[in-house]
Amino acid sequence: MTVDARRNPRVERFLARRGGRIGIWTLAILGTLAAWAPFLANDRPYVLVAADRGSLERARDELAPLAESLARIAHAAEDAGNAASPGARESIADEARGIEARLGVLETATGAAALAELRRALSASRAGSARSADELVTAARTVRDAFADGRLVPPTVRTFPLFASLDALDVFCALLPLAGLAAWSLRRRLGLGRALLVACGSAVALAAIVGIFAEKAPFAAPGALKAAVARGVLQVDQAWFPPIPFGYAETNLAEAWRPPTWLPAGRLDAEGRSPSTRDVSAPSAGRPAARYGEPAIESSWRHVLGTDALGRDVAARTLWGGRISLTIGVLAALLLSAIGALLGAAAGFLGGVADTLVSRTIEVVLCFPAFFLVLCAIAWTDPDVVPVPFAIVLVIAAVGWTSTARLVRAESLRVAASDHVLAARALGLHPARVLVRHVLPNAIGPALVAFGFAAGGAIGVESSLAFLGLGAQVPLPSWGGLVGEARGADQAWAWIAPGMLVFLAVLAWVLVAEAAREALDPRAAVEPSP
Amino acid sequence: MSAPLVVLRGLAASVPTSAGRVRAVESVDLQLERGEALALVGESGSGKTLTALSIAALAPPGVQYTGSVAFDGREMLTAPRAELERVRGRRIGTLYQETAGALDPLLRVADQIGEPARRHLGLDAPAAFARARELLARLAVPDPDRAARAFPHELSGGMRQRAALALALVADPDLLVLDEPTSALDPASTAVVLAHVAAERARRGLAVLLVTHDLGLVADHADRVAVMYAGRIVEEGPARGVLARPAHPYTLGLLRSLPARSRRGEKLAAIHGSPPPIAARPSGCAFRTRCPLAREICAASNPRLEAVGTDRRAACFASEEVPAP
Amino acid sequence: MRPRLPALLAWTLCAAAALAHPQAPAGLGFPPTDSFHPDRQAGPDGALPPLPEPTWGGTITIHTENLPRHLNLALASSAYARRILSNTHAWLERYDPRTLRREPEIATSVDVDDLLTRNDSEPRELIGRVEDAGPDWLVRSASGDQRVPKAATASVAKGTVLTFHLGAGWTWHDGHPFDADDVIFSWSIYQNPDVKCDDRRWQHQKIRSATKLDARTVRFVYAEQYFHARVTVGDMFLLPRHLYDPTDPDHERYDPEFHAARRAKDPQWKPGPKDVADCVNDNPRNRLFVGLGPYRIASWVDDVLEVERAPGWKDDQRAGHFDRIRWRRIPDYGAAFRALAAGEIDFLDAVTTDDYFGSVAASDEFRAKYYLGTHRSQSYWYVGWNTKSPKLADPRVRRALAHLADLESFRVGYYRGLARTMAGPFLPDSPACDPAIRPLAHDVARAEALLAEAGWIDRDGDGIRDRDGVALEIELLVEAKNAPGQAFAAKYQEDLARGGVRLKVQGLDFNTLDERKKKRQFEAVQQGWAMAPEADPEQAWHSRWAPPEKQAGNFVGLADPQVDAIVEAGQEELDFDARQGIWHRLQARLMELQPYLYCYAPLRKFAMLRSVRGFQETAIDPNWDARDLYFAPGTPGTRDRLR
Amino acid sequence: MVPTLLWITLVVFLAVHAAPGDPASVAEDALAGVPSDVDVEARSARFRAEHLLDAPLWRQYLHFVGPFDLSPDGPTWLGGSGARRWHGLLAFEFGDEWGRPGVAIAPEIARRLRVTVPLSAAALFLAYLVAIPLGAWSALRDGRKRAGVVAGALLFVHALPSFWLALLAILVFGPTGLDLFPVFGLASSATEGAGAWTRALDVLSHAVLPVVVLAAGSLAWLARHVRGSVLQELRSDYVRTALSTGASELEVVRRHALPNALLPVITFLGTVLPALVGGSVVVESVFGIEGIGKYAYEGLLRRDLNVILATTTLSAVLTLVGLFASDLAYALLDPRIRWGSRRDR
Repeated sequence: MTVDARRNPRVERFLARRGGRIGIWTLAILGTLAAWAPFLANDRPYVLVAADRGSLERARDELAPLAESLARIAHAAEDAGNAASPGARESIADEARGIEARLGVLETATGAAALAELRRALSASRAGSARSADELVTAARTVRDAFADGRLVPPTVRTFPLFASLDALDVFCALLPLAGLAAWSLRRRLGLGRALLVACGSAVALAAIVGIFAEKAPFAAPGALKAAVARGVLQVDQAWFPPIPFGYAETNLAEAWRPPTWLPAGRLDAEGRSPSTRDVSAPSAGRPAARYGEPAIESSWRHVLGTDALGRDVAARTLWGGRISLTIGVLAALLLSAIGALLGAAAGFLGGVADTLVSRTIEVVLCFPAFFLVLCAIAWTDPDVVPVPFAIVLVIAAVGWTSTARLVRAESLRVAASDHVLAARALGLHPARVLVRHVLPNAIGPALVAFGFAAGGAIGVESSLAFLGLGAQVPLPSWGGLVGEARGADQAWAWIAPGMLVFLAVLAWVLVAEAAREALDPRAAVEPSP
Repeated sequence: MSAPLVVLRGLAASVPTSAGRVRAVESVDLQLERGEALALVGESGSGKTLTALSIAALAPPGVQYTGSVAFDGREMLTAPRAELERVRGRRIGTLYQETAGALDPLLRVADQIGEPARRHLGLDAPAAFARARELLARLAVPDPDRAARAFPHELSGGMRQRAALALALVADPDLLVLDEPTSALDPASTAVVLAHVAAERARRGLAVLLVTHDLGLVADHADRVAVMYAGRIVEEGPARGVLARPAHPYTLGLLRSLPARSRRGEKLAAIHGSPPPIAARPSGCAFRTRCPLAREICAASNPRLEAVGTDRRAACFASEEVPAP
Repeated sequence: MRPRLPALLAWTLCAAAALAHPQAPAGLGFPPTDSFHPDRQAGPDGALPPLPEPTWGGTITIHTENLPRHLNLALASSAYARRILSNTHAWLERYDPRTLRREPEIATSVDVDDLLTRNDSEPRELIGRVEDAGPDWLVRSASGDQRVPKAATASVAKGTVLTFHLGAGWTWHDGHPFDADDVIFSWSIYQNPDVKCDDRRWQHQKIRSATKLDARTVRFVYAEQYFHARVTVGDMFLLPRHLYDPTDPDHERYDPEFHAARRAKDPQWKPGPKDVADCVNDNPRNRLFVGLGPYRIASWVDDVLEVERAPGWKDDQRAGHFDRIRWRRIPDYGAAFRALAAGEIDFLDAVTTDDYFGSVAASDEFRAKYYLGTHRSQSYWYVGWNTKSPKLADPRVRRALAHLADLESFRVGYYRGLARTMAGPFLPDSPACDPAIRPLAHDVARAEALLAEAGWIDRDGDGIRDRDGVALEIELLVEAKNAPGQAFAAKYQEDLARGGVRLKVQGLDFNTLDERKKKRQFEAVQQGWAMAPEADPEQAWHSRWAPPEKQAGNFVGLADPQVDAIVEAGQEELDFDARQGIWHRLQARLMELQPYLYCYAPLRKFAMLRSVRGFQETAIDPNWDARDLYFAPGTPGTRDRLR
Repeated sequence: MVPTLLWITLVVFLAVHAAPGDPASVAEDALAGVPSDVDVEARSARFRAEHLLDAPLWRQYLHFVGPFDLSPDGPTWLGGSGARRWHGLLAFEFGDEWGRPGVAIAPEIARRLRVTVPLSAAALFLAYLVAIPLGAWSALRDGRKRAGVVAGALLFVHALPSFWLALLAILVFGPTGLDLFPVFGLASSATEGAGAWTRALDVLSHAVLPVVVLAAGSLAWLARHVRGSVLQELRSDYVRTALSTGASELEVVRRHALPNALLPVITFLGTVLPALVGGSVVVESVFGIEGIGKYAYEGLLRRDLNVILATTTLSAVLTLVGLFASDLAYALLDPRIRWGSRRDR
């Protein structure tokens, strides 16, 4: 048997197990779906070629108020006799920027000529004269009135609304699956750990770059783009929407509680009610209309998982919901493993008072109904002090570290008594150094197994919390919250899928942990007979 | 003369390892007559325990046997489980190497010893208990009444060994398989155990299969001896003959490494090297890498177990040249 | 919406409404009795099938979301306690639940007199009806008319003397007769600082004196003119003195020997206020209350409170039809509906929208046993803006926020039409509400114009309006367990985003939310009010209650001189109709100022056993009366006469 | 055990009192909507005095634990009337609910324990009933296909979120589905006057779904432990010995491996308890059962510190007692442990 130095036998053994492979794959798929949720379910198109009349009109309408507010500041500054005070200058600059931005929009549509006077007045007023600020107001009103008859012809431009709406965190999440893939293919060359480090590092760097240079998003509001098309202020030449063209927060009350559209129950009657609305005396909001970019109202593909109480697409919400659930699971497990590993290793290695203290604490913590403690802590956390997701992570870690600590303690007791550690101590190495260099790496195996179980457990706990209504904030969905919002037997479509994903995620983590345990635990392998 | 009690024909045993299944025992042919004591000798890993356990088809987990094992004319490897259960304990008693954990910690000693008696001999609970107590007394257990009522952890190691022997013998089996009975035992207990086995042989013709690496025991307690190396029998014959004049260099090596036989002041003559791992046995004769008499043919083919003289067999191309110990 | 409202207040506050007025209030149009019953639907000819003849007897089990800790309303106000007591207790006066007129219950009649205070010579105070007779005041009273020159008058307080004449033959459930001493005692506990009635003390402390004129006449004198004076006394919670007052010789703890011995030493001795207070605070009768009503409490075990017909109650007309009424507490509405479907309860007055339109309610099995209906309720909810916050101080901004809210589509889509949109602080259909005033229309363009006018324009191009470098981002506090609130917040967030306003929604537990509200640490908060028939708007809107340290109803900090003046005028106006006109002006002004985004008054959805008939919507919480209900003829255990 | 107990009470006490917000203002919930002329300060002061919140924390703690009753009824040497000798935890006395003054917590808890304890016990019993044979069987058939399927199925059950399982159970077996079991409460009032059998049957049919859902949570975990434990025992020497004496596999498992394997599993009884109390929050809310979990949860939503203090301490103490009891059982069942010697956990 040859031993490849870059092949970690434990990793290979882990991968040899079907459960572990299935678990890893499931997690990878769930994670990728969650990370790419913005690209899969979004109310903004990837590419939009359109003429935006709305922004022109808004620019025109807002010129006068902006000019007036600039005038007001200028007058105030003059009255106070300190036109050069930094505060006033900043305010003036602010207003001027606003005016300029609107001038820019108007100029692209109409040519500079009509706005020349306004520009002149603006530069004059920026010079600081109060009278020119008044002139600016007059000029702005003139422009507004001049364009009142709809002479505005917006140019057709190509934009990328979906990409523009991403922030650095979104980009980082989206890059993570790619980073994972890269790390996996580089693992032979660099070793798994280093490959992961490199891949994630580049993802962070890329995301940071995007975060710094990203432009501000047009159509930031949910459904704003579709509404603009409906009002006729946005004339679209071409738009490519994601496969699920619904935002997770995009409501459509006319379609509230619509069952999956591929079911007979999801069809609509003449007045726009779905058969699920059994009481025909209930008023109908009218036959709903498909908004721009959405599948036809009768299409089986319109809402594959139905809609919720506000007519939001359950499929979109379920996709986005994974972001919170999976992240919290991993973060909480990381934190509790770190706490547990440190305390457990300290207890096992240092012994004495440290051991007694940790062991007693574990005993006490074990006696508490952990889930209830988490409930208390979350229910009472002021979200202004600690954001809810962080609170959940912290609290799960605070009550969940014990099993890791016990495992690591037992393992490090064993390791601490082993020869090379004794030798290291005999050489006079500092105990902390021995702990970090010798005990921890050896005791990390059980901690890794516990990590898998903890991640699954944390997802379960987070989902239960959200189910009880103590989870994430409106309008962010999380799987447990989706189940809790719907929960009735009549709206089973709205909670079966998210609940199933909680189940799958927990199961995947458990499978991974189980496979890891078998891969790490030499006793699990069949020993050859004497 | 009646048919032999045990006949092994082409027995092979494969064990799973991380590199797949490998053969730990290969084509073993062996006979054991009624009332006879056969010693199976070899180093650790030579396959002797697997061979011995095959008689009652007591394969450790994962081990697979092929070939044929006939006990009293019945094929054991393919026998239905119910038949095996009737033979085990009743016809074949087994005493394993490690006896520290051989008894269930939750049951009283006599209850456990009495269990096979109740199962096979149809005794009721008091009768089984009495039989167990009596057997303990015969095995020179001090205060047998207390020992009978004790839990295993309350007995010393020697007492536990005797209790385990009692467990193997309680249903009067025809064959006793002793797997390294002395490896973890004080001399006093060893003596008692072996004396009792000898007494049983004398009393009712108990056949014994003694698995050991201690050639010293063989001389005193076995009629015949079979030497195993790397999963094969390399030499077989009457105990006296083999010990006096080995026909295989490996047997010679074993004999020479006996402390009792080496002369005072002389360097202990051991076999060079260590047995090859099961998965990486050399081609040809497995012993050739350690053999002082190795030659070219040894690498080319594996010598077969062939008759040497009247009642002996050896598997060596150089069996004639093996010197006396 | 779960009425977890800091607004049982309204009950507490006003305990009821108007002075007697000649006409029934307008706009109370109730649907006919049993209008939702399947056997009461109009036939092809448009005629309603007749109601079956009432029967008497039987037991009904009514769901209650909660049971109070005890039934002594003086010690703590609870809508749940009031609902039970409305069947087991009686008051001096009551509202007619159909007309909202005051009508006698225990008191056969009430004299409302004015108080004239002279500043020259004896007698200093005159009681009677005071009329303006040119240079003099003309005081008309039973003892004859009297003229007082205006110059000799210190003050004239209209409607401040209330004389109640009690009916004869009222007895407590334990058989003890009821008399004026009970009334005086019931009032006196509010004067005792050790009694734990802080919630209600203030309103009774406006009463200057209470006097027993004879065994069946009591007189209350108010310090100043106040429109709510008569209701306060008429709705005062009556306690049986012989069970609550240790100084009463009929009290079980009254020990004549002990009292005689103490009095022999000190003739002035009697049990102190502390002794009385202890007896009131920890009285075992607070739970198993001995009342005056047609039902008395039979048992109260854990979550089930059962009352039975009290023998010999005076008024056969109002005695109720059931022999026993049982309230069963199930806090969770979904669970309560399942309990109903399982036959555990007969009448559930809190069906959720999902259950109302759900498959269980649509099943034939269910329909065979129950029917569904809706009725109005006395509560509404709103989003309160912190008017002291710089972002929200401008009424134009608040109006813009209202124009951005698409209230109608949420009403139809989420409530499925079973809610009414509010236009101002008064419930639609209440006399105080001006039907001409409409909610602000959903008008994004108008909202954008208002915001731009107020200086909120998106200067930095991030989609959110800003001013002076501050983005127009508002944090809305919602109770985390409040599903409609959360749903509305999600919808409103979207609505506001279209106008360039970012709404951050914060789900909090009730207590944290209440604390933040009290401490004014909020920008917007979602809350509800439960309304009394006519509430005093002072607390909610008068600038007197705006400062944070008051922790009072005006938590939005509204301080508008015009509003203050309207409220004060309304409080002094004793004429019902004239007062409603004043409230209309208040409503109009509040719609201008928009201190709240007025949202919805949801209809309450109920499910009722089909064999129970006689459901009649009323205008008093809980908007129906258990005494109206009866089992259809032929139901086992019923009879066709009361006795 | 006693030091651990004291630790637990102290930790709970401090944790609850460290909760943010002023307890006095927080407890005004029941009296929500303060009318205008009420002296808020005075009422808050009254509340604080009534609930002894003015006393220093350590005295409140002693009051809570028991021996030092600070209330007016306390011992005379603390300035009380001497009417009560014991108080607090020691007397199963937790004072009144804050949200509903006048409602004593102890009888409320006792009432709800009468619901939760049988429910949890039934769930636990069911879990053990299924887990032991299942675990033993899958250990016996370890490495074969069918055992692998069972082990996989156990993982599945382990990963099922209980709230989802409860909803699915209601969907499938409730009135909208097969209509096999009632899905609300633990008894229907319709059978109140009926015979004992009818009532027992009624309670049983109500309890089926909640018990199954509760059991599912611990079942998989338990079965996996049994499996592991039996596997380990099956590798032991005495099993080999027993097999060599002709004992059948079943006999070996029944008489030797299982008893030995179950010894450690018994200890889980103690550790499963808190999970059951925690799990009952979800199950009891979904099924509308007025048990201790729901009580604690409602108290938590009301922020009724007294209720939370009582329920949390109680369940911690219960757990501790459970652990102690399983230690005791271990000692009783395992001959290797003698009386008086503490097993090292």
